Amino acid sequence: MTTRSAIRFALLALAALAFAEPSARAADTPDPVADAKAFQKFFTQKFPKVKLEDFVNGPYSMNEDMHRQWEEKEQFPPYEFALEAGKDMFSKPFKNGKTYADCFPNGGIGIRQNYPYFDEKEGEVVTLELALNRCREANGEAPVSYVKDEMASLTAYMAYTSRGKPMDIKIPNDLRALEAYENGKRYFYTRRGQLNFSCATCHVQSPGERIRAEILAPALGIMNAMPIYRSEWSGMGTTSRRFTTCNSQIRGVPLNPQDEEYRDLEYYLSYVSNGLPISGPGARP
Amino acid sequence: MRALLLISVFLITGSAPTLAASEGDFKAAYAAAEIAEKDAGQLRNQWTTTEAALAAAKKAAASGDFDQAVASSKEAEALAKASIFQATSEKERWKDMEIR
Amino acid sequence: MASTIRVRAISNGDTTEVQALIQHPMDSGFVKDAQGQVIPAHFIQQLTFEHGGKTVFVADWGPAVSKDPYVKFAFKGGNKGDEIKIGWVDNKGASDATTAKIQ
Amino acid sequence: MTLAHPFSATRRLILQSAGSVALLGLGGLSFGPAPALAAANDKYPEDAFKQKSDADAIKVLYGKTHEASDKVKLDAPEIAENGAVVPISVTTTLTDVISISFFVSENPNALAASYQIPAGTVPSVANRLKMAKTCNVTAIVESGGKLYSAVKEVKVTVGGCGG
Repeated sequence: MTTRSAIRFALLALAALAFAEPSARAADTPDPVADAKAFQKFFTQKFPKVKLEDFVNGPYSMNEDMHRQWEEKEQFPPYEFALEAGKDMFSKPFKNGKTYADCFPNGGIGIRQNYPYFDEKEGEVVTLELALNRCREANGEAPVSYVKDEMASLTAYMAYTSRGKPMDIKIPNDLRALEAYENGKRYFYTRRGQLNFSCATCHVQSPGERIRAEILAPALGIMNAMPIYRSEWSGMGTTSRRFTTCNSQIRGVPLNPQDEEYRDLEYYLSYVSNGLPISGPGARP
Repeated sequence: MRALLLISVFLITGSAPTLAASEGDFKAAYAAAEIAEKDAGQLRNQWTTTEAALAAAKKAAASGDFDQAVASSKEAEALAKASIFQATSEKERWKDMEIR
Repeated sequence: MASTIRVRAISNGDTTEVQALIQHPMDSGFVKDAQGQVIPAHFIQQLTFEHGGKTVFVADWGPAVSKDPYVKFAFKGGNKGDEIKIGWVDNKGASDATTAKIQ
Repeated sequence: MTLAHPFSATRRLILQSAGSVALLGLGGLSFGPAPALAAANDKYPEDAFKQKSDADAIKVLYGKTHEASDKVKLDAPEIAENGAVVPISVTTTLTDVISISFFVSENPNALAASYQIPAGTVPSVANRLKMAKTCNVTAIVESGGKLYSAVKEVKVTVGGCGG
């Protein structure tokens, strides 16, 4: 909990500073609304030709040749099987007769755009993947791995039912929610691993450029396509799998899937992409 | 005859001036590296290459090659310290990259 | 268990466009798994499409066809509601077959 | 079951068993895979798939030489997004085509896929192939007893940051 208390202390100190010295730079007091506006402006200015809602297609919105390859793949996308498996799992009741639909508002259909949300009772960010495993545990079932196919199929189906709906992440007015948001932003911009990259190094400074054969996706809308079927993995990848593999690729030891910092990171990244349509499950190189 | 042998052994290993590292040297170097890696763990900023170096050290020690084991331990310690420096220096520097 | 073959056959004019996606590992026998063991070759060798008792398309595949293989072709003389029979056989002798209606 | 309603009991029994038979029948239909479809006229070109180079594979598969033709349109990406899934398709205006094949020159075995095109089937195929590394992809179309070809280089590299 050291980072959380450190952040809380920093926030309090900043708040105090702000009172004492009103001219404190606006950026220091966390203002998610301004962040989101600045974030989206940055990308629309950097890529004037890309429509706002196209950013959710990641690398395919950055390169014409790739876009064509993608369109062809989308005719019969490789995530078709995961989608089908997810649909079956969603309707198959647990041993106690309940199903996932009982754990989620609106039966879990068309709600993906509200995840992750800040759970004020627990005082933490709850992502779709965490909620699914909590639902399983609440119904006496063993939780599934966050990086394997079952979780990917479930989130693929739930994302599919929300396709096209704008991302709609809310930050309740609760200091802990602001703190989680700030913690996610800090993680996003912090350099790590022996290659000394932060998420921003690739996804803010050089989207559209190549890293070996792959075109880097813009950070804007990067969560909207989750979970993704990656040809590289020739299989489905959940958000947890994407975060942990990204860490190890830059030679940083990954945290555990659904670690608090990863959830905060997803909270931040989803919030600043508010308004962009859900396009999951996605197919990626 | 024995002296001749001893000298030739030194010449062959080419490590005439320094004595071959002993298990004790390895244990000390490895412990230092482990402490540094734990500190990096506290800051939740370990590197995979540090872990690889620690493993290499242990493997070399197991096969009795303490020179290599000490070298790998030292490398691991250096990597761990670098990751600590990275974490501490990034505490504030991340704001420079932030989109405002 | 659900069929491993997903087919979409759409008729426009006198040609019917057929797309198929098949769930199969298509292991080439050149890949090693995490423990360094070679994964033995396991791939679909022949995929056959039949319409009206006549073979309209045959695919002879090697290990270089991608995992969860996809193929698209078109043929003349099919009309809405007709049935297409699809079947595959792999190098281990396993097989699966299904039928699909032309939309 | 009490004796008092022997009739209804037996009736129910019959209904149940009838029900299960029907189910079984149905089951037989949908569960058991239908016998593999009759293999097409000629058999699986086993040894062509074993050849290493595309020249040998073409010789073994067709036994003739091929000539480039602009009537064969090969569509493949300039840079493959991933060597494991490379979308490649070919279409041709040539007539009475009976077979289309794809060769990836630097793969362990060049012949990747071969398609038999019976009369009445449009001579065009799209599929997704694996490519070991950057190399030439050749599409061969057999029409009127002759071989026509198109070649395109596709760049393939390992993606990602590397570990």
